[in-house]
Amino acid sequence: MFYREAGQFKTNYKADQAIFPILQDRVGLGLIIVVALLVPVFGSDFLINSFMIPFLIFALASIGLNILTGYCGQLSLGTGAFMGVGAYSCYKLATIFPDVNILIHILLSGFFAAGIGCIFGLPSLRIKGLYLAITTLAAQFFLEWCFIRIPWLYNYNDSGAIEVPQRTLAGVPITGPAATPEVRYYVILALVIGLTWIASNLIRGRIGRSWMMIRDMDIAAELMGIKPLNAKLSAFAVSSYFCGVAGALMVFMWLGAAEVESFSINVSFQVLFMVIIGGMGSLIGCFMGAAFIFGLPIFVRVLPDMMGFAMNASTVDHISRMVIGALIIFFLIVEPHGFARLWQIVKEKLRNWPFPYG
Amino acid sequence: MNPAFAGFIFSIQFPIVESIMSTAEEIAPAETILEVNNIEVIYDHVILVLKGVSLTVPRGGIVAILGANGAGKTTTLKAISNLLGAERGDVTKGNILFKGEEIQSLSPNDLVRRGCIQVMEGRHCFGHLTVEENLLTGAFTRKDGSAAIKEDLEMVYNYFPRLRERKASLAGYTSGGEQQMCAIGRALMSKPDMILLDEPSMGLAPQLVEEIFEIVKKLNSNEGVSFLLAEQNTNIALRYATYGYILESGRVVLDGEGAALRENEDVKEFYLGVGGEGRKSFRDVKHYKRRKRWLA
Amino acid sequence: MATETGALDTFPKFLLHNAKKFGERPAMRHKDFGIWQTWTWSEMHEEIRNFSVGLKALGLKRGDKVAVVGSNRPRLYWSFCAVQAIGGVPIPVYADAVAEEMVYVLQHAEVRFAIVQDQEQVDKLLSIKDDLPALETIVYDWERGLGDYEEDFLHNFGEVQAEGKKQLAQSGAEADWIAGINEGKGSDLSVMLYTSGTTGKPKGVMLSYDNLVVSSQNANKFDNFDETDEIIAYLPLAWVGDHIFSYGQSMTAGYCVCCPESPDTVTENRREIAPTYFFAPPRVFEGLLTEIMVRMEDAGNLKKKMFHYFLDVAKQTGERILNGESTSFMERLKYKIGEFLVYGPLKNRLGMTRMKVGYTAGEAIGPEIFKFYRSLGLNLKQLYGQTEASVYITAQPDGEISADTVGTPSPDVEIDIADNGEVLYRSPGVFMGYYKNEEATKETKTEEGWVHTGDAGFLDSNGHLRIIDRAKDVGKLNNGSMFPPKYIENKLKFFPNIKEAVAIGDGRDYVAVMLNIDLQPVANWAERNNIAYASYQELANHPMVYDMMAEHVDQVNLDLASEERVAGAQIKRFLVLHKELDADDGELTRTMKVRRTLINERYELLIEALYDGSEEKFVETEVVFEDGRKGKISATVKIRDAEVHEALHRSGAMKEAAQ
Amino acid sequence: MNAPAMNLQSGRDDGIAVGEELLSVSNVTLRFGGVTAIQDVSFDILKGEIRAIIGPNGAGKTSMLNVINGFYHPQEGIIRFRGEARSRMKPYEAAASGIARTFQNVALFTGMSTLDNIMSGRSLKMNKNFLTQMFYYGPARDEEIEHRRRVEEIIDFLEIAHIRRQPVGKLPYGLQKRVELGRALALEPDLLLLDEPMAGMNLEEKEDMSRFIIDVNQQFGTTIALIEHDMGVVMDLADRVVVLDYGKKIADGQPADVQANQDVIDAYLGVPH
Repeated sequence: MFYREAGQFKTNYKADQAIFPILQDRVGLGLIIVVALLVPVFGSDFLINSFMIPFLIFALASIGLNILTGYCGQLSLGTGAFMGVGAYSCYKLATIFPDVNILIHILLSGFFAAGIGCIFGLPSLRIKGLYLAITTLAAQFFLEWCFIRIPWLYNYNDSGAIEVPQRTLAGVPITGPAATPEVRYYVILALVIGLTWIASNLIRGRIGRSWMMIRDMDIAAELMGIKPLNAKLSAFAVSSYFCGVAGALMVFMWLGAAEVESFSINVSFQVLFMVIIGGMGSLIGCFMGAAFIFGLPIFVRVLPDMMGFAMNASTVDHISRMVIGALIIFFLIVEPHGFARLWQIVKEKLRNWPFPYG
Repeated sequence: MNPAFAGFIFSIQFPIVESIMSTAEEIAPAETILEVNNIEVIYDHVILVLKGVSLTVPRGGIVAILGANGAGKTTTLKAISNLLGAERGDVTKGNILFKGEEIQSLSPNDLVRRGCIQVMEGRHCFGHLTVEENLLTGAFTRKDGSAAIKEDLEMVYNYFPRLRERKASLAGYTSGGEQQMCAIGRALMSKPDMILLDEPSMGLAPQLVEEIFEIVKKLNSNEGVSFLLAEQNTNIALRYATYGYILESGRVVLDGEGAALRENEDVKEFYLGVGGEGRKSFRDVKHYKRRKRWLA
Repeated sequence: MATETGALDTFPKFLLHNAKKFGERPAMRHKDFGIWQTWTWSEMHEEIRNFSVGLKALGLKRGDKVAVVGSNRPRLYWSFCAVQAIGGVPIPVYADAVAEEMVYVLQHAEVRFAIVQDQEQVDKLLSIKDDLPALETIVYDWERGLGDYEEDFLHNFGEVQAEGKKQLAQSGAEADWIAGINEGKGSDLSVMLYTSGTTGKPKGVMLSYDNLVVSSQNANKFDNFDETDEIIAYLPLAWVGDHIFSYGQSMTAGYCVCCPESPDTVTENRREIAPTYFFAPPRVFEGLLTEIMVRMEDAGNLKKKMFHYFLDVAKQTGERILNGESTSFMERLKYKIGEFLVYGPLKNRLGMTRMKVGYTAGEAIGPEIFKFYRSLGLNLKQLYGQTEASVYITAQPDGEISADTVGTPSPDVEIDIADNGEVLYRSPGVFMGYYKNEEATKETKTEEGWVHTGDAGFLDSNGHLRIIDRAKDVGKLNNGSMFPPKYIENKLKFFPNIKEAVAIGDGRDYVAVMLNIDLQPVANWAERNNIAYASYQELANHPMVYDMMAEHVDQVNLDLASEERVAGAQIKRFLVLHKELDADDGELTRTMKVRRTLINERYELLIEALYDGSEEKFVETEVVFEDGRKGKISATVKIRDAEVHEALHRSGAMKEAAQ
Repeated sequence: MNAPAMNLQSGRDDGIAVGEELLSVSNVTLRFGGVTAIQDVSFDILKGEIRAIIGPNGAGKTSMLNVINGFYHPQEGIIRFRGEARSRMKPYEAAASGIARTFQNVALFTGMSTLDNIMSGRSLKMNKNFLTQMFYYGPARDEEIEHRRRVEEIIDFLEIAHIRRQPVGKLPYGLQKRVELGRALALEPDLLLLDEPMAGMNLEEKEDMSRFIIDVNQQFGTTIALIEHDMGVVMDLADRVVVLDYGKKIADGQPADVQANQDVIDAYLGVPH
């Protein structure tokens, strides 16, 4: 309906290879970014703090996991721990080099996660599928153990938790209690947009193709000259980098403080759900999955209030858990390929409109 | 101007003819075992694969569906055996009758119980089971006791002596031809009245292809099993089939007795590779295509 | 460097001019290797120049005839200009003509050179080479499969260009080439187009540069075409329409011509380009509409309802809005919503979003079809033309559109109606004559330059021309009633289910017709009504299809009964043919016109049966494959009677028509 | 702008003239556990020829291809490629040295489009580093576009332009085989191994595939080794034929001679064709 593609033809490969070759998509993306920029103007602090910020952070983590699982076909259950590596290393960097800007620390902390990710990615050369998932699970437990047992990581705090110091960017506080939600939101938005752009660049180039080749048919990939070691480890590295940055952002710009529970296996599963519900192998899916998994509980909790029911908190919690569980199952039955696929179908329908098929 | 045609073209009203085909009249005479009426299949809600395919298999017949890749042969078989769901396909129009009963709502399993079984393309043997174990899985739906099953196993081995030789080998390690035999043998173990056979000759050596078709013929004449087979190898299929349908782009474009089809000029030209002076050389293929004249 | 002298009176001169004036503007596009490869006017100038000089090096001389055979590909269009630059005469030939058809034209025109598309055409020419002593050189565009052809008179287009480029490196070569162009005059023979004609051998229509240049310029002015327009070239090169639209008008206006990836992808490519100017014979518009309706049949109920609702809205208001008549606010609002939900997307799917002007010509278009497109807000118009007139005889000016006229005389065209009702015209576009056929030239063109169109028609009170039928086709039944075959056939063909119709009746007792079903809608209808069929033949012969046809025939009869002049020409008996009429079998011309005499001979048995009261008839028909080989198909064709209605009073007819 | 000229000739200047030995297999024996898949087989492939390998199912033909491109490592025997004996070679090393292949049952990257599948064949020829890839615009994009151009030539050559953007998983089998051939061609190999390129095809598709194979061989000068069951195809296309049966070589020679060979008739053809 909205798609009017007649007359949009490409006379060179540059235009043909663009991520959004259709004008309407570019307009749509532009609108979304404008809306995202306007959120703090119209939205409440509650919306920003409880939804927008965590949504963006988890979308970033989902992109990380999606690169590994959706694009490279390597199942991982260690996302939470890799996020933790990012968070702890950022904490250490911030305390060791307090004069360096915190944003640089956040971006650097991803590299520590990437390194750790590579190490735990090594078994992927020999084992696949569920077996690999179990080794990443081992990584999760091992790293959790490290976060507790190596007090150096949390500077020997009594609480065992890491706490975020106040830091500024151009004089404006961006971390710590004084940082306003609006400022934190804009910083995160900028980082997430930038990193998503980088992810999309990687995916559509040679490196991304080599990941997908490994995912789809590893023997054929080898015949095309792909070295499995390089492809898989690069996927682990990039994936962990994204998770690491997401972890650092989560602690520094959202939670403000964290202990080992913040990076537990539950987080791994949460991100995995986001990827599955959003759609394997789709960047847009990561955002949709994160919005759904993160937004749904909030919505379910807020709904009775909005409709004027008074319910005690624990009932709401129980109901919301049940509803979310049921919704996830229902959704996966209806559309096992996730929101991304659903969106693709809708888009296809709109492009073919008014005809039922193309 | 034109009062009779004043109705704007949008409202194309096709005449509603009074004698709308009553299915009661159409119910096949006793000798028809399978009847496919006008089925349309859509994949993924958007891709139209079959457009009104109809065909009939007489009891005790060997019927071949021929045509290019992507013409819809496999889809037709899967529509019959109800295996489309797994590929997000739907039969959106038409109906399918097996022994006079509508079978669209039956599961593949129920269908096997009613005597119709499909042997899939690419054979799909259980690679980690032995040949004999594979065959026995075929008897899974039967309730007539182990003695009868034993007897049938013997029968299968008689038809496929090669399988007897290799009965203890893991199916995964047998050759393509043996796997094909194993798959057919496994189907036989369910004591079917009808077997849907998808590409039996695919990837097999010429000698084996002959062998398998000979067995199909024997099973057909000795055991009375009806066959509906989808086949690329038009040459051999038309030698063994009593009747053939040629599918193109999801439509039946030509049908007829096997022998008649073999004589059809277009079939000769486009499917048998026989030109005016015998077989054409593959070296002489041109870079342009002659149009098919099916529809004329 | 290109220097101009004198007037712009030949296409090569226009090329030099455009290369300067529109240097960086796109001149031609071709969907190839996944994108629209684009040549600017200066790049195209270079391509043509190189090729032209290369041709000269191969020995092409002033006055030589050059056959151009193939589909719409840039290199073939360039060939026209490259040949003309040397003073040669291009002769485009229908690419789907079988070898025997081609022999006549190439022999008659004495072509020395042939520029062809691919292996298929090369093979065809090689197979008839012995009959063409004059043919010396063949140049091919696409080299696939031609690698191991050893004939030394075969040349690759690219190599000819390379040779040309090499020669151009020498001093003076370019100046020579330009001098050659400047030698050309407006009165020179520009192109020869063979009209297939419904009877007899093809005739070579000679058109001068003056003919084409003036006609093109007039047409550009008439509809305001300039260098910003884009068209898609998909009609046969050998047809005068394509020569004017894709070559003449492009050269004179400087607009961009887009060549589709292949003949199969025209629809898709048109959607990508969204041409600003679109020409199609009625059958294309019919086909598109049929496809739209068929596809909408598969839509969900709600969507279907919405679709038809808004089409109704369009039917009521669309044309009035297009014609600038007054409409109420509600009407405009509904139309706007319809535009968003239906018309816009539909035009988008058809690739007509940017269309400024669309033309249909060549045949009568069904009024409903015509109105449909106009109601969507598309400025579809009719024109009337001929090869002999360099296309334009009449065209509908903006705002004066109706389905049953073909418009007012085009600029510089005079129209006269002869005593027998035949339409005559005189214009700057009038052809020089038929090649090597003085006699035919004299028959067609009078001393004073008036040309006989062969069509019967009249000018209505608004000065718009109406065409009734081919003058010589209008016959009489034995009872003296008038029998206009095409008039009846067109009425039948306006039904989407009927693809072709042939009416018989001249010198007989009553009118009978032979019909061809249109497979797409009929097959779809069959599916929906659960009618099993295996082949075209079986479907065509199906009793329910006959019932459907009977209803259409009856409608036409009712319609005829309401018109006094033709009430006697109602259809008494009809049959549905077992095969499609086909140009390969000679039953249609390459422009899809029915060849009556041939059909009368071929289907003699069936025609006999139509008049001897038989219920059915067994026939065997020969069919010709594209490569000229023959086969046979046989069938038993049923024959049905149709009800003949009493002629309605004129007043009654008027009343009904007014409703 | 002109249509790019077709230029996919294998670029290596290896000094091997047409007709000289490109690959030789000497006394190769391959065992899996106790099973001998290939037993003491020797043959050679000459530069520029089309070499057919035929034999009954399970004769070891596919194993032979797997040995040649490094999936299996034979226990005995020597393989020489371009005159060099090679030891345990990994498949990606074989690819880098100029050997490409297709699979019997099509091993495409099913989640990717036709275009991306063929692009994947260009991986070896692309070398822009991680950093440029991250920012894409600039060198990475230029490289991508340069290879896109070559890939489009292959798409044009194989006449699969209409499925360029479609995910290959949903394509009909015949087209998948064509895409797979395209992917192999994208490597610009010296030696192309085709494992039953015509399996499951009807006549028309076989004719198309034959045409492509001949064109690849003639236009690009690519040496081709193919396994095929359709004797018509083998007779018409192959310059020489080697016949395997139960892992052993039973015949080797011109197609006509092989076809008349009694051992071959007994083991493979059944009836003389």
